[in-house]
Amino acid sequence: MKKIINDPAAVVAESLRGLAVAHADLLRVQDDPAVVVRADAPVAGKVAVVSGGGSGHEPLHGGFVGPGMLDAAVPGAVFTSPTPDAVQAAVTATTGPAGALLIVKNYTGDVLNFETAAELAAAEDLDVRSVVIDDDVAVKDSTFTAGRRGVGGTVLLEKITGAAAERGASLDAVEALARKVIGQVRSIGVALTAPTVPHVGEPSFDLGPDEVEFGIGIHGEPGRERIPAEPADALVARMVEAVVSDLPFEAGDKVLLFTNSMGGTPQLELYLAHGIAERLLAERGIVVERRLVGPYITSLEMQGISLTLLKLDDELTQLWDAPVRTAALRWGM
Amino acid sequence: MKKIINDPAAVVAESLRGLAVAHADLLRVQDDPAVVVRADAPVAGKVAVVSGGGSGHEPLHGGFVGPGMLDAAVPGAVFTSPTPDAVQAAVTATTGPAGALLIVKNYTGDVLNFETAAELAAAEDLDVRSVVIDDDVAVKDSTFTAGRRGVGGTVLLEKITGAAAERGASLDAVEALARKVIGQVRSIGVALTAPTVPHVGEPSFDLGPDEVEFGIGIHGEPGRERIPAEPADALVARMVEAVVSDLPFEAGDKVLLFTNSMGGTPQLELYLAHGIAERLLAERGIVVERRLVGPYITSLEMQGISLTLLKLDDELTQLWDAPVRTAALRWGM
Amino acid sequence: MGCTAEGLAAALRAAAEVIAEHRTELIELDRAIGDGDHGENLSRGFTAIVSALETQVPATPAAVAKLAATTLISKVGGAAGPLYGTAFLRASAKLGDAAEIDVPLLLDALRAALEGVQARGKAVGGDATMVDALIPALSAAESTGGSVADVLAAAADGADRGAESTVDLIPRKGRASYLGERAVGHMDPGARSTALLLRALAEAAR
Amino acid sequence: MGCTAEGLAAALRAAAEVIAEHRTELIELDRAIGDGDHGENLSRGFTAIVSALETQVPATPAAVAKLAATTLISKVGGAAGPLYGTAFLRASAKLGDAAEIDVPLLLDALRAALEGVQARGKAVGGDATMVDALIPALSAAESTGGSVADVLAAAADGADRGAESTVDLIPRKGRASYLGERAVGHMDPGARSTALLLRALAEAAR
Ligand SMILES: Nc1ncnc2c1ncn2[C@@H]1O[C@H](COP(=O)(O)OP(=O)(O)O)[C@@H](O)[C@H]1O
Ligand SMILES: Nc1ncnc2c1ncn2[C@@H]1O[C@H](COP(=O)(O)OP(=O)(O)O)[C@@H](O)[C@H]1O
Ligand SMILES: [Mg+2]
Ligand SMILES: [Mg+2]
Ligand SMILES: [Mg+2]
Ligand SMILES: [Mg+2]
Repeated sequence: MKKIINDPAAVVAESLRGLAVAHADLLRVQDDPAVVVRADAPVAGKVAVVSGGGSGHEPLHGGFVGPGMLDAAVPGAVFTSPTPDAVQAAVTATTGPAGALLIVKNYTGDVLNFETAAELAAAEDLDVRSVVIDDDVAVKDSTFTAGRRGVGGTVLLEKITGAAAERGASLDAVEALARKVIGQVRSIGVALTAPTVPHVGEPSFDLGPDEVEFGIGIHGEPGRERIPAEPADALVARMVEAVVSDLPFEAGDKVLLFTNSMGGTPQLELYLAHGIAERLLAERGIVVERRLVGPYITSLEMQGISLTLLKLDDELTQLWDAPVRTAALRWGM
Repeated sequence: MKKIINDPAAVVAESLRGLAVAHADLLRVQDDPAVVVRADAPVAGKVAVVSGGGSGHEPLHGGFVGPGMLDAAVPGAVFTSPTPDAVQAAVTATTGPAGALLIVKNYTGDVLNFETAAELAAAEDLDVRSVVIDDDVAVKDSTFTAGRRGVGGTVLLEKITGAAAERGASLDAVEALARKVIGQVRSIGVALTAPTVPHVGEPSFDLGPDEVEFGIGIHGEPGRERIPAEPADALVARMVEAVVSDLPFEAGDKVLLFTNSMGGTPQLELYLAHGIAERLLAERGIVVERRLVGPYITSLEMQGISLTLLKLDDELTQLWDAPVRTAALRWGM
Repeated sequence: MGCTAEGLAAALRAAAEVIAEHRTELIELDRAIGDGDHGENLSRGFTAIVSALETQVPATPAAVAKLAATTLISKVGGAAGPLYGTAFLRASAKLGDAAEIDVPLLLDALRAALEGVQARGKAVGGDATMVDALIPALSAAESTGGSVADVLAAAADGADRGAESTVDLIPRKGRASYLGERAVGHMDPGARSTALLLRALAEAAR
Repeated sequence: MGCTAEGLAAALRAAAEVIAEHRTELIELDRAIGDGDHGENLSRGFTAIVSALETQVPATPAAVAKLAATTLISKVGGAAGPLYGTAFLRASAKLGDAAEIDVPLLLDALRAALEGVQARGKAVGGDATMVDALIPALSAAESTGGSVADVLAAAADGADRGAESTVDLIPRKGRASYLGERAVGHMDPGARSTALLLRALAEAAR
């Protein structure tokens, strides 16, 4: 393992120090427990939008802290959900009488730790609600699994709920909006290579030189199946089919298409895949009204991409377009 | 080689199709020769700022086309400078009586092809000037080499000249500004892994599991020396020393620090390195007034980073802060 | 003879050593069917317990167990942190203000720990989780006579068998469930760590 | 007997085949000390020349050479595109409106090609570039008698020796110069492609 790090155990803390100094206008980093907080938090009268999870998925979540998106992000150790006291520290730093929405990706660890945190917050008379996002169509949602994972849809959910909260929406409204977004967003990912967790020191899984993991999670967990490498046209078609057939998305639907790099995929390939996805959606009569292309929810250096589709209506489109100013997403301000 | 591509010979064209559809509000892509042009080009009365070079360094240059930065980008084949007729097509699409500035990275191929293009443009009575950026301190600048390479400084140069041109500066002024920036920007890069060019199909160089290439170029050309892997603190210190001692940058200098990912380095590591660089500069009394952190000039999936320092004054700081709206850099609009 | 606060503290220190020794093994088990952090997470947690005990060993076994619980909850994260944390928290509640843990209290505590893990994680036997180590551990403990050490040894034996049994199961909870049938042939890391912990406690009680 | 427009066109087609055959070798040479695209760049260029010649073969050798020049300039890119393009452009200028290339014209053209490459690229002998193939090619050609084919064969022999000589040189121009001493032991890809091209032209002229 070659990495630009010092001590594997200190990676997250040292990286947060770099984030803090690079973006002092947007955010501050509290230590012990580590929390990334919007520079001007708590914002009076505003619902706080808080998210978090294991590190290694950057810019998720710290790169989305700022006006129009998150009030705080709670970074756990690499690929490890943060502990309840860290979540609680984020809530305490950002939440006033308007309450807070916790955005939780559906992983057992995240759900359990955020659940405990929400109980702690309730004990302090804070109005804290949680939503669990589970947009990954790779996993069969049944009582026989931990349920679908939260992946690319998380980025869109954080942007849209963040915009609503910034406009002054109530906690009830922000929570309802979050549930609506979760209901109409779907994702699928593929991996060409595995990530290497610093404290593990070896790739998270072994993939043959001609194999692709179809339906990969963002922690290098496996997906639906291992398939032979195939041309981009075929691979992206397989991904589009998986996502579109799930909701399903239908001809005439207006959507946001989010083509995400898992971290190690060159932009050249990412835009190539995006172009194919746009073409395939157009062929199905699905209207791409907004798009996001880039590395926004990653798995360390893993090569691979994910596609996320969100069904849009006027409300969601307006909230997507609303100004945002964070390290990773910025427009209109 | 596993990549999300179809035919290696079609990678650039197919990727540009994705870029075009993703950012139709900002740019259009002309075919044959391939050129990325600002959506509203030619902008009446404005000096055109045009750059280009081999593909595989995305978002450079196409991701910087838009208001406040480039009028056109000329993408060659992967790691291969574009041909003169492509450069000429970019000039023709963007340049009016105010003239154009061509930003050329110092590589033999780029210099020769842009030189020919400038001659062709002159023959059409267009006022076209070229500047050659050579900010890479890894290469000894002597008559015994092709001279220093153009690397990270290119991004800053394109932003700053683009801002001046957007404000209505004359070609003389934009050219003088470009030479000023080139005079006070310096960079150094390191690689942990090699990139794989699609039509080659194998990594561009072989690096042992404990080796780092210090002073890497952006095409996987080697640098100063191959060194054993070392902790981030030591590696970044070595990089800072190389850059700072070159200009030299001195205590009291105000600078922009640009910490760049070569493509495959996780953001977690990138911010970690950025934090170290900030600390080391502070120790030297060098004042970091602006910063840019991200993958902005890459070498396909290569893991590694580069550091770029630009000495700032009020003029440069204001131009850096000026609004920009491109696929990869956006603020103030 | 039962187990005092000091005794439980010593047992936890011994457990921390065992976890540190098996850190890589647990990482490898988790890397195969999860995300590779289980060994790292637990070492971080038990190292923190040892530090916390350095400052002061609380007066009762219940207080020691509670300290372990809150430390695990605040240091481990992931799925294992809240689950093991809950196990110790529920056990602690059963221990009341007793100065020593005797066999009946130990069985109550083990039962409460299992119930806590199941309440939190919703896993049942056969889902290929730590629950599959805890269930046979508890029944072995319940059907053994003898000292606290004997009962713990029986529990550890049961947990070993339970951990072994997860090799053939299709996981239905936690990260490994995403693998489905592809996880068959691999031991569940949490079941393995449960067996390791019970063995360390049993050894310490001798 | 000299070389007509048709003859030159046939020679260029043969050259295209040789370049295609050696594409991987040139890529490997360039990968070792440059960026690995030389073989790809030249195949793209010569494939385009063959296509251009399919539409129509221009009337004079000069016009064929000029078509080759403009095609290389507009299709190859990199360092080699403008350099080879300039070589063919300067050669074309020397050929005037002759219907056939005879030995004196051939020597003039070779001389002009070398001068063009040096004017553009500023490399001198010993810099480990294609110039190191062209210089001995020209002197061998100048000191040989016989037919156009004989002269070209001598030139190809000289270029082979010149390419070989680059193995021991420290590159001072182009990408390989960044490597400095680390490039010693590697043949310059452009010198190698020059030798391949001259050999192909020589074979075609027989
Ligand atoms: N719902 C659950 N109920 C009981 N145990 C569980 C549950 N989910 C996961 N586990 C246990 O947690 C272990 C994984 O812990 P760990 O690797 O630390 O957390 P994570 O899966 O979040 O990375 C699994 O091996 C399993 O024994
Ligand atoms: N300044 C120069 N003068 C003459 N030949 C040069 C010069 N620079 C490079 N070359 C030749 O070009 C070859 C490399 O061509 P190519 O790989 O196609 O371009 P690039 O270096 O831009 O990738 C070198 O092997 C060398 O022979
Ligand atoms: Mg985990
Ligand atoms: Mg090249
Ligand atoms: Mg785990
Ligand atoms: Mg080359």
